[in-house]
Amino acid sequence: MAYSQKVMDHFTNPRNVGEIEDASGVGEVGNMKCGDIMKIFLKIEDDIITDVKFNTFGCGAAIATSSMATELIKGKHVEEAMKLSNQAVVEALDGLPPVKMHCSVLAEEAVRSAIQDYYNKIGREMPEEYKLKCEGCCEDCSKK
Amino acid sequence: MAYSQKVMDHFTNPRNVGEIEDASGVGEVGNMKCGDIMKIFLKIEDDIITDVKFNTFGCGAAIATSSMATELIKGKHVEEAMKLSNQAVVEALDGLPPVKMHCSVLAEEAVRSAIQDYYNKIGREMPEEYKLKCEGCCEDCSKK
Amino acid sequence: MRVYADNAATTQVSRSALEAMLPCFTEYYGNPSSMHQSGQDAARLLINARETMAKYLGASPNEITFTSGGSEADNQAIISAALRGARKGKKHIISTKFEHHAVLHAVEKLGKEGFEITLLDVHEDGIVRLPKLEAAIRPDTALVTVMYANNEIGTIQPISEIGALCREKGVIFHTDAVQAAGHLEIDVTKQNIDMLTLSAHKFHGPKGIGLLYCRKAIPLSTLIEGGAQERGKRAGTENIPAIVGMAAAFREACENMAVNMPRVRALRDRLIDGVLARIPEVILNGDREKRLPGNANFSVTGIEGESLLLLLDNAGICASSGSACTSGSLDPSHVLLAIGLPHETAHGSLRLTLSEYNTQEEIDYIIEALPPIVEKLRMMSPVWKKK
Amino acid sequence: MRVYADNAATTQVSRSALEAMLPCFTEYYGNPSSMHQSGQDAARLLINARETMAKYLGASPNEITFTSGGSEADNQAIISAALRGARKGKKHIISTKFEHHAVLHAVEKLGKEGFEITLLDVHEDGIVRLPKLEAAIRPDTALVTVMYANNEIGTIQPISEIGALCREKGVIFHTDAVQAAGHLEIDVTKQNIDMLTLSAHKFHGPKGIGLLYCRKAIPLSTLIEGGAQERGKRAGTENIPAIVGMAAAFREACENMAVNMPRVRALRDRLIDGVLARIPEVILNGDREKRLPGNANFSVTGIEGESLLLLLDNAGICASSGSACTSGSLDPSHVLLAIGLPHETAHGSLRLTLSEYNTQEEIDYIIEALPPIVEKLRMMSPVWKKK
Ligand SMILES: Cc1ncc(COP(=O)(O)O)c(C=O)c1O
Ligand SMILES: Cc1ncc(COP(=O)(O)O)c(C=O)c1O
Repeated sequence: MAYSQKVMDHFTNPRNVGEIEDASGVGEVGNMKCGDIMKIFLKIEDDIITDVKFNTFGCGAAIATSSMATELIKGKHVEEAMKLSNQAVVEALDGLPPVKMHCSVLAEEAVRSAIQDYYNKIGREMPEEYKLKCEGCCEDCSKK
Repeated sequence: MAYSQKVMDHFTNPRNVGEIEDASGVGEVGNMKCGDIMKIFLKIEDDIITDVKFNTFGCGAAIATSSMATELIKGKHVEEAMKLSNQAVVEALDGLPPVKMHCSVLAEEAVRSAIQDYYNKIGREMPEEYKLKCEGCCEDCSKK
Repeated sequence: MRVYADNAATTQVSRSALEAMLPCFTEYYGNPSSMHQSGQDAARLLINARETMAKYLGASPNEITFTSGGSEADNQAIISAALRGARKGKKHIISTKFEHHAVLHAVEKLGKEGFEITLLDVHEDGIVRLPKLEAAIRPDTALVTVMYANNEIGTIQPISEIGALCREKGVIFHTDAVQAAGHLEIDVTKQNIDMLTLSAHKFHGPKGIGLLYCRKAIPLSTLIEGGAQERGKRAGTENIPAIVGMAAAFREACENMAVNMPRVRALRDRLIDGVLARIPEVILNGDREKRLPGNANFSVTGIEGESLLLLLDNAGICASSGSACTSGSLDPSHVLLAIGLPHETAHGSLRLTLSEYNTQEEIDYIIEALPPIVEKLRMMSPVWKKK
Repeated sequence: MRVYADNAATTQVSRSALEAMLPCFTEYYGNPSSMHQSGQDAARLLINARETMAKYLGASPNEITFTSGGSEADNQAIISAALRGARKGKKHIISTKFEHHAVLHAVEKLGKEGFEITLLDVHEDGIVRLPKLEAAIRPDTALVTVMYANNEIGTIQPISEIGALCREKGVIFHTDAVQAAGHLEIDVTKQNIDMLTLSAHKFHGPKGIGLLYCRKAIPLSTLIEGGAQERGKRAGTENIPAIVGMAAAFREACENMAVNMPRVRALRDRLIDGVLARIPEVILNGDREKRLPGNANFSVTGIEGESLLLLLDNAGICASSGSACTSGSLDPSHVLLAIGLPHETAHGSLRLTLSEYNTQEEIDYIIEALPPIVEKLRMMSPVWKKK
């Protein structure tokens, strides 16, 4: 299990760490049982993401994917940001070890979750295909 | 499995190797299946063993015990020689590895077998306790 | 500065062990089963090594079976005891919740094959309670297997008392002493241990070699069939260099235990005190006193173990989170869950394991380096309540 | 003069293998499961070694499982194939009469557990016949296991043909290539080998390390349970120094095979010719052509093997009689009985096994030393008809 240089760079010098007080949208995904929690804060003006911050509890890959995902959506239109795929994050990081692929999925979900929150706030409907579905990854529901 | 110096001495420089043309008694024990054959030739005058020779097919211990056994009975009265125990051979050789103890038994038997032959020839009865019994060690009879 | 503080995962080979091994590769390289000089030289090395191991364990040489390591020995011990039990109609096995996977998985496999398994609780302090064990022993109990000291949190189990109890009840007692050997006193006779596992690479011996002590009265089953090596109990050409290296390392560790271990314990205490004093909301896992001289295991609230390890590694510090074997997996350590840690805390564990090779300077370096790293991770953690 | 002519029992570690190993003891000593630099350095060595082994076997790296040697790999292969067979209702295993005990005993154990075992005849020349194998394969055959080359008489089996036949019939084919690896070409893909065992100490690698190749399509069962090393197929901290040493030795052996083996073969032929010319009533066991480059195995009428070995040893020559594993036992070699030798001849066997480390001078020394020793023993043999 070896991380790429890009991953190590984004892990050791994560971009956009922090919180946004008056965020336009906030998304939080993951849970303590799985050992990863990502929280993304968006500042949106005219549907453009003007600022983005994250807080992450998790492994090196979780932090690096959070960092990269925020970089990839900064300055983008929300509709474009919504389309950010985990694959795009992985590619931008020059790959992830197989056991860490779920972190990129988490990053994708965190972005969508924050946009969803924004849409909820402004009363816009999220396109069906981008709505978050429970993946049943955590014990909370999957083992019941 | 390490041999004592005495064993190695009697193996590399075996005493009394050979045959006696007009032997007073000849004994052969062991068989090819077990991988050991010992043949002992006795020259007996007035019940005294004046000469003894052996031929042995077998491992180092078989040759060394043959050599030692012949040394131990040379010059002895047949009744004394008859009492030669495998234990005495082992002790005289400063011990044998456990897996090789059977060789000393073979040497004891070879001596008795030769004396038996001598007794047969002169029409004397071997004391019951010294008569050779089949030990069932070889496949020839034991596995039938 | 580079600091290796992961000695519970593996250790470097000591100079004297390596020196003992070297001639075995190119000079005494014979097969001990061979009759000739070269083989007999190797056979003598094998005998001497077996005697050394037996001596420092309080055992007889013919009670020692060399194996390829701790895992193999654990497997063989458990399977042997189970087969013996099954022959007598005893199909109950007692172990603990925080054994190494080499024990747990072997026991679980037997569980699938019709054995009944009781896994004892290890409480918050990581120590098995004797009355609980006594209550668990049944007429059909075939085996009690309790580790000597835990590989993650370092807690030491009451082995002598367990040994006495099992002997009294007529139950086979096996202990996985992989983490204890070379660090704590062992005397299988005095401690009434029936079977014991150790592995050389945890006490500055080579990897790929260990042993199973098995008391004479107890029949051992064969896991690896083939040649008649190890009295027919373990086939395969004997790994003489490794066996010789293990014996040299074990002798060295046992002879110097009285000097080394207090020193290591002092380093560990300095580390524990330093970390607890400098970093808020950190707890020491496992009993503070009844623990391996070199083991410090912390839960650091609000951060995840892997990211902590990576930043420590960037600072030159080799540490671990959970056991080395399971890293890469997503589950938090079964050991930490067994002592009742909630998932969030179990995910944030840090194990620093010292040996006599560590220095006070290194410990002070760790104490300096750790706080800003923890702070950095906590600052980006959504779980940590920022001040 | 000292001549080591027992290379089928074990070999000395090559200089390049030892040099590759040394840094692993004291520098790259980390546990490959560890996240930190020290662990990742070890992990990289492990990956490289696996790639090397795979490359020279014609396999993929993830088809390679490192084990503690040939015996363990043989056991794991056979048990895996048997368990797979049992799940499909196939409980018939085919092997040969002259396999190594690591295979024979593992197969026999399955025989006691309800499997039906067919042991193929190996004929006077020590070679399995394809039509006999074909006739033995049944719809419920779970496994064919035939060694690549025999450890005592060195005969080489028609592995490619057996592989093709088994593939066609849909039967798993395992080969114990312990004696072949490093000495004969192996390509598991071209040769349709499903599982293959090798052991490093037979090709100037270290003892205590081997591997099991297992084709991707075939599920491997675990013999040693515990940590998730080797993709969960073999628990235990990886023996990095030995694995690295094996890879270095295997690379060296394979790269130099085309140069070394003809040389070794020439030495062997010189030895065989010399012995047959100088000593009456000696026969070469096993096919003269289809044999390992370094193997000469004689039956010397009228004398017993051990005493011959001891006298050769006194003359500085390390040889063997039967396989090293079984010496000390009273039974004549099962291999020699399998090729139809009567007991008397089987007891008098002499195996001389050469490697690229042997010289022509050494061979000539053996040819000089042997005749008087044979003569001496024959002179005291009651079985030898003296002239
Ligand atoms: C043909 C064959 N198979 C298996 C083995 C066993 O290998 P190891 O000693 O590495 O367990 C050997 C050698 O001992 C052998 O010659
Ligand atoms: C307690 C314990 N048991 C067993 C093992 C397994 O030992 P090995 O890696 O030598 O197989 C280990 C270490 O990995 C251990 O810490």
